[in-house]
Amino acid sequence: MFDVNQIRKDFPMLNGKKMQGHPLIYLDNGATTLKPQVVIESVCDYLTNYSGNAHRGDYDLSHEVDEHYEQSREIVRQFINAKRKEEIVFTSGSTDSLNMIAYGYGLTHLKANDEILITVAEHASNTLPWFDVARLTGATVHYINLDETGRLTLENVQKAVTEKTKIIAVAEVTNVLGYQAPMKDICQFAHERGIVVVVDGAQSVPHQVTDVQDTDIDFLAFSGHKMCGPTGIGVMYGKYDLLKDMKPTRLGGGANSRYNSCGVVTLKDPPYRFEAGTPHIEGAIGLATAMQYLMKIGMNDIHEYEQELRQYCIQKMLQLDNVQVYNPHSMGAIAFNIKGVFSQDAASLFNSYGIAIRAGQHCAKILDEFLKVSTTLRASFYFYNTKEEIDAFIEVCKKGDDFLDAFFK
Amino acid sequence: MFDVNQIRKDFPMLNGKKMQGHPLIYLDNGATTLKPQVVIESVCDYLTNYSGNAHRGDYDLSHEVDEHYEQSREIVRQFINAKRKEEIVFTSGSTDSLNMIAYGYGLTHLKANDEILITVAEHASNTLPWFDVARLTGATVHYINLDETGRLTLENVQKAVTEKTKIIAVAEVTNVLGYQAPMKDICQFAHERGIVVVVDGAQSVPHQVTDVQDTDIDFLAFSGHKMCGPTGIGVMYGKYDLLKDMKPTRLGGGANSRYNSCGVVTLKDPPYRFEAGTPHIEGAIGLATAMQYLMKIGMNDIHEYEQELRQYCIQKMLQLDNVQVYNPHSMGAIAFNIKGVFSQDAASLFNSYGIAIRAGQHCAKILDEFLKVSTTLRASFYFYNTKEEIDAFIEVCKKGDDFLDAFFK
Amino acid sequence: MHSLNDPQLLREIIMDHYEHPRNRGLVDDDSYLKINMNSQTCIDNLDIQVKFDGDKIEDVRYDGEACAICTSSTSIMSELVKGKTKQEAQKIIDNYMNMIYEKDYDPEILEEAIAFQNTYKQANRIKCATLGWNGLVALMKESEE
Amino acid sequence: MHSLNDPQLLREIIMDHYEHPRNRGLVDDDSYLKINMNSQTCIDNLDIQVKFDGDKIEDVRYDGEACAICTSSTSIMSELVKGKTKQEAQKIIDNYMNMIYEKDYDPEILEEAIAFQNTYKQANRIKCATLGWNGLVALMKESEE
Ligand SMILES: Cc1ncc(COP(=O)(O)O)c(C=O)c1O
Ligand SMILES: Cc1ncc(COP(=O)(O)O)c(C=O)c1O
Repeated sequence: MFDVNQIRKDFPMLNGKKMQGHPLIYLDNGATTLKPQVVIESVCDYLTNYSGNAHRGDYDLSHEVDEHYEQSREIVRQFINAKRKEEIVFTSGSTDSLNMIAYGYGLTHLKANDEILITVAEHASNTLPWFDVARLTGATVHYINLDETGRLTLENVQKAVTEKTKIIAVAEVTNVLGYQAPMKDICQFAHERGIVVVVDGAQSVPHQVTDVQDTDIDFLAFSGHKMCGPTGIGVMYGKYDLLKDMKPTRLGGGANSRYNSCGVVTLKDPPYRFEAGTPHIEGAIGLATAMQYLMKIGMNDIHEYEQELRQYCIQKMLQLDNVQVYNPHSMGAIAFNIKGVFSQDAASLFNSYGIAIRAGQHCAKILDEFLKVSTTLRASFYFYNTKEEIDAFIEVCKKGDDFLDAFFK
Repeated sequence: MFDVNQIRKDFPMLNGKKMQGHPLIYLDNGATTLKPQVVIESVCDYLTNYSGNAHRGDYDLSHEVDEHYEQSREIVRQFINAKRKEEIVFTSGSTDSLNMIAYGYGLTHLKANDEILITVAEHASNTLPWFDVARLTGATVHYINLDETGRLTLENVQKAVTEKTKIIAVAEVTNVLGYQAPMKDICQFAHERGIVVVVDGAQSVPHQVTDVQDTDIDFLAFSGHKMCGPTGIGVMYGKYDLLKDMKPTRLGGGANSRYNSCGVVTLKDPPYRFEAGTPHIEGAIGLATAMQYLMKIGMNDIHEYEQELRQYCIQKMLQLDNVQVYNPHSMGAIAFNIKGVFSQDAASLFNSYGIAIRAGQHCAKILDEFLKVSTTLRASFYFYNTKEEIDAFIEVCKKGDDFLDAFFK
Repeated sequence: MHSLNDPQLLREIIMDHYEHPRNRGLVDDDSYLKINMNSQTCIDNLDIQVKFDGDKIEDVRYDGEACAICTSSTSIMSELVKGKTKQEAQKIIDNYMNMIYEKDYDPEILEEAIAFQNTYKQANRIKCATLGWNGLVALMKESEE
Repeated sequence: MHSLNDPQLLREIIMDHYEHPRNRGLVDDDSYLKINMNSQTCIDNLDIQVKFDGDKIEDVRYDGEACAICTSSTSIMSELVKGKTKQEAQKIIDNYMNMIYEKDYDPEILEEAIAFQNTYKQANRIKCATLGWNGLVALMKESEE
């Protein structure tokens, strides 16, 4: 049974943290999430009780670290239901993962005139690496049209795909508009044409059940810090055969098995070839603890509860005349503006009531060409938010016009 | 005044941790170091009390994170005496830093027939990226000869440099042989010829005073975890003008200031262009705390004490007939073997007495072509080690022949 | 001088300059020095132009996209320094920065700019309240080179 | 059968096979299947060759660089399975792995290989004590394909 009050007790930041004198209402979960006590403890446990290096050394401490580290990989495998744990590569975050895919797979598999498909709703981290890889290979980046609400549909994918399409790189849930892409259908269509599907899961993996075998996606990128885990840790999932056929973007200690002074290098098998250097050990361990915590609550329950919160919030917002909502029917973040108030001024007003929401382009800087507004506000929930918090948020929405209040309180 | 017993109280792992029933004697500091309580607390403090995102959001929590994060950059600047804090780029570790330099600077500045100089004592992370960049650009990797003891001398640098030399990439202190390179002289010689000097500081920065303005090095790479900091965090230092002229190896959120759907991208100024995506926030903060801790003890005192330990240990080892020491006169790790015992078997024996030392090629896999032994043992100290620990270590050296004891205790 | 203790008045000053920014709009004239100021951590993005006549600041222009705090602080700045010598302008700038960073300052000299006296309470707005001012500083420096 | 409780004896077995490894040295014969086993976390690096004759393991060879535990466990393995059917070898392998991973096993069938019964106490040596055995497993699998 989902009991949000019980859950909130697990998060130190929800028990005493204040902002501008008000208890923190954290609605910027799209940017990063708060950490439950168990995650904090598992990070501290490594630093305090077994802080050795992994994959190294020939003594029990190092072996102990190794076991924790590899056990973390196995927990990630479970969380996304990958076939093998060797398909899980630890990275420093979604951005790192997406760059590894673009430069490690895209750069070595694309040639002049090949096409990469993305959308204008992609995060910068799923846009800029593809621009660059296109520049280097002579391939081109094309856009799949969004439908009039901002959604990615199978039909539009079908329209955008040509003989030359080699890669489709899209977010499963986008970070501003929050629509869910029909990944399974897209994969089926793509695979019939030999197209590789890269999924930016930064905003989906934390909020719903992920099953990479069911959707059959080829690559998946996501970040630990957006799902109750530490910062500086993320995951690149890839089907094993694709990983084997891929070049690491970082070379060095731990990634090679043999080399000599003539430059002949033998790379290790995945995932190790992609994890050169000392990894973020307590990050991997902390992320695994976060996943165990989430699985214990249940990803289905989390998803359902978040949808309930979103509905509740949207209904109240739609009743306000001074608020414009851009994506009432999606399932992720709520993108909106207070009419006549510059987003940054509005965010400041929310801040003065202890409410954390974000203003700006949200790193999806080309979305303005679709939404036709240059910046928006974004409120994004996680399973520890409550209807009472939303009520407080709505009250501040109503005060929108007095945005300078923030400055004179 | 340097009081090792006082210092040891700061490290939880030195107060209660056991290995094979013995109190842990940790002599694998070249691989990673133990963490003092203050570092653990600063990491926990972020996770517990202000776990927001940096460079994002428009509310006090995010601003608070930003301040801590940028303050950490300033502390790193102080620690290595860089001119500006914008010359400090947070990375995921030395390996990441060295790859960023090789691919971000080397790849864009080298052309066919240019020469890159390294030594056979370099760590894989300062070797493999250069092999690859050479392959991609048509440049070649050449080796500066070590002298007969394994030391890098100015004379040999001078002999190796040609008209075509563009980059010298060497460790300030190497990880197996532990000799200190004369960086200031090398830089002076190199700069007169327009050669850029890349320094792998993974084994020097933790153990001695670093002054990048005094040595005048162009790039410096090092890791947090080898200097009492968290894993998954490191630093790339570069002179500002060089950084401005360099391409990031990861693109994405936070690194660009503007772009549009046609692919026109404007990168931010350094260091931000190199820090795409959510950074390892608690890592940067923890590293800064570690540096403050080290500075408070004093890097000069730390260095002096470690040299004293090394002398003490070397003298005892040289008295043992069954031990071969490969680098009695250097200042870093001690490379040795127990005669007639395979290094891995020996490490196991040490383990059975609670002593952590490492066996193998130590990620400097081409060194065997110089040492003519394929593997060695490595004992590496940090300022929290004691003479009593060394005595215990020496006792086990003496037992070398009975290496199977480890198996039958 | 404005009453420092009347939030209503200070607020009206900001709103007035936000809704009716003075000296806004760029000119196509090479005798102006120009700089693009875009905050790397927020959305504000202004181009600033200044025309110097020897030691004197003859004109200040700006345009772009910015929040209320950024727009009105830049508007007020433009009025304050126009026609002043660089030295006089520098004194105003110094006092303004002191106010923003909670040091001693002379409220008299800042005139309407005192509307931003509370900025420190929302530290994340400092970048907004200083963007235009920092642009001026950069151009004054450039004019000396 | 060897006495399980005499460390001195077990130790001598390991030393004997380390210093005088049986079946060591590769042969230049295409009828052997071959695999390189190199532990990704340690230094051991062995090439293993097995010749199958139908269902029978006719010969086992190996060479390379490895520690005492790895060398002697491979030597003992080669003696144990040579001349056995795949099924018999599989039973020995299963018992060996069970011993290593602290499950139930039949000491009788393992003969000298029981010298490695303490491996679990130094868990970081498991990779050494199983490298050669895993090579055999891989080649047996390959022979079925
Ligand atoms: C000399 C040297 N360079 C580079 C590295 C790589 O450091 P990291 O594993 O933290 O990336 C090491 C550490 O093993 C080292 O000793
Ligand atoms: C959809 C999407 N992709 C990628 C990222 C980048 O994640 P990170 O900053 O953790 O690398 C984000 C987070 O902002 C995101 O929302």
